[in-house]
Amino acid sequence: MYYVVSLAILLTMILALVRALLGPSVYDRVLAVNLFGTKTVLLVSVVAFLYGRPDFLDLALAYALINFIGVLAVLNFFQNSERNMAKGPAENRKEAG
Amino acid sequence: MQIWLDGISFVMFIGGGAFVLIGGVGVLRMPDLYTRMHAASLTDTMGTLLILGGVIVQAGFSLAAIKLVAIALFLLVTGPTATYALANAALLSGVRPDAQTLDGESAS
Amino acid sequence: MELLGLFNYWVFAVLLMVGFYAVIAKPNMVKKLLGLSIFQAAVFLLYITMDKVEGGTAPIIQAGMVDQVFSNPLPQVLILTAIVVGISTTALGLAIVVRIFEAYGTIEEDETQRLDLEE
Amino acid sequence: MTVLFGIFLLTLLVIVAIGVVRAENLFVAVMLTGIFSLLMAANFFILDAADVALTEAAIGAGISTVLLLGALALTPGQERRLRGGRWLALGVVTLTTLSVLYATFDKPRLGDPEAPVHQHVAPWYLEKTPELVGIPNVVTAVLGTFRGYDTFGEVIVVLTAGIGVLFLLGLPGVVGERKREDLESGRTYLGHHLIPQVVGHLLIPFILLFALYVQFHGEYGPGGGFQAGAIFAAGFILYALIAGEREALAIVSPRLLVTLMASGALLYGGLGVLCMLLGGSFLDYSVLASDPVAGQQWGIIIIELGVGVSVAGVLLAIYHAFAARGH
Repeated sequence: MYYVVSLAILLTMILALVRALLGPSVYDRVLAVNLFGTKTVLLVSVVAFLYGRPDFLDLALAYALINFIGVLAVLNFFQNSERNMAKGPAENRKEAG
Repeated sequence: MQIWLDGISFVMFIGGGAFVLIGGVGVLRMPDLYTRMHAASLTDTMGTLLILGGVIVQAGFSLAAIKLVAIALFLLVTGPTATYALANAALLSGVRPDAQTLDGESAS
Repeated sequence: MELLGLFNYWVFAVLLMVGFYAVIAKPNMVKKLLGLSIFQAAVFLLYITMDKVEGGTAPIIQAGMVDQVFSNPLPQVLILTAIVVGISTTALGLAIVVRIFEAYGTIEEDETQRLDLEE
Repeated sequence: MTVLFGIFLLTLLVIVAIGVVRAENLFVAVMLTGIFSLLMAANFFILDAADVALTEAAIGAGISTVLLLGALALTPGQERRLRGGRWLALGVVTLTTLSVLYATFDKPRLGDPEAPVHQHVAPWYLEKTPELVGIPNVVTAVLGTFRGYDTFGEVIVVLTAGIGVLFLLGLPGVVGERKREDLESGRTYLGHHLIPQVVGHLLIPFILLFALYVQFHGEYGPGGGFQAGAIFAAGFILYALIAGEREALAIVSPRLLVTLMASGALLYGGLGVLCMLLGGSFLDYSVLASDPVAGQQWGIIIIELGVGVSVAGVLLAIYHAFAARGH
């Protein structure tokens, strides 16, 4: 039964990866990275039990705690760098058009 | 007793897997960034809770169960924060919701 | 099925060369560093692939484990430290790139070479 | 089935790597690097290397994205479009790939217990660790005692890289002309974002607690100084993001950071010298206590502490060097 749920998580990883590669805006890629991160936490939790070594949950715990620092850094990055802000909408217009 | 626990966690796994997969499809198929974010939040809440819940049922009362509860709590707190930061960064740099989404029609 | 046991090594070879391509073909220095870290990750993968033993588990010996097979601890030790060294050296490279940008106004390798020749 | 997991994740890994190299927007490349790191950690986990996976998690999730973004904020974010193909490079790469692929057919299959790598020293480590060191985690034992020289060298390399970054970019108050007070206080980074503020302040204690757990639980489970140092640094980077550069440097002053960097390595080397003074050889912890096994355990705890302090100091100092340069 662990295989069923790992299969669902792996398929979701593919979908997130396709979104990350397609874009179109940079934020879609950040969203995909974030989704990928939470899916990795779930996959590791499930696989730890599949292998019968639940003491390896530390890895999932580490990701759950510090994965969102990257997204906060992205917010910080776009807020501080005027140059990149000017570039951001240009790339997003592609999506709307 | 064991068969009941297995049954409960199996149902939770199926439910969680379905939520995760639907969210993933949504992230791929939704027309613009904000609707995609909405789809991603589905996997972050229901998917996470159900899958981790199913694993907790399997773990029983042990250190692993406490760690799993902690993982679920941290994911529930950090997920929305990350979504907030992302939506804020996108809005700041001028990404607007797709006009067609506002009319309630699919753009793709 | 027998050949699938070599899949990790094939991925190692492809990753190694994807990273190498970025280093030799891309003039952008940040991209070169990213390629170098992919190259590095390929080497990590090679080492960690070698540590796996069929039916084994991570080498943490717990009470009650009789006749348990463990994976090889040595590659793990080497790679564990190499990951931290890798990020530090990448940071050093990025610091050099930042200084190059401040001095030349570009981080494309061919342009910095052209600017050097013009002087 | 596990083999299929591995094949699946490795295929994704190759796709992401090609995506990183092809992306023209460097920000996109950095985001894809984040996915690359996640996949790498999952692979390590499946290949039974829990310690390595934890290290990759701590570095990849908390540190490397932040550092790369810090560098991107100071350099152009767009790669110049190349004119024409790079046929020479592509040819070289294809030829090398084919020759490396040809060489792999001589390798032992994945998980083969008869592979040469499993015959030489590894069985000795696995057999002797409970007897000579008496801790469950063989990786920590090999890292701390059997190959303690290696680890000392790695710590020195990390320290050297940190010193190099500080000399190149400067750290206010320590290297370069700028003082900590010169940083603009008005630019508190995420100061007006209430949700990240609240959640960040809530999580920082847990991150630091988890780092302590990883540091001192390293003898019994996956963990140790390298991972703990990275998680510590991630916690303080989170504080710098939500409270601003100036406030973060007021909590952990640049001078303290430099002291931490040096004192960790000094603690490690000093312990080695202490062993020599007590009559053993360099980094031979058996002489530290009357019982050699207890001495080994004391030695591992102390050097892991040195590693953790040094790594945390270096990574945090590197982050601040990049962030303060942006002001």
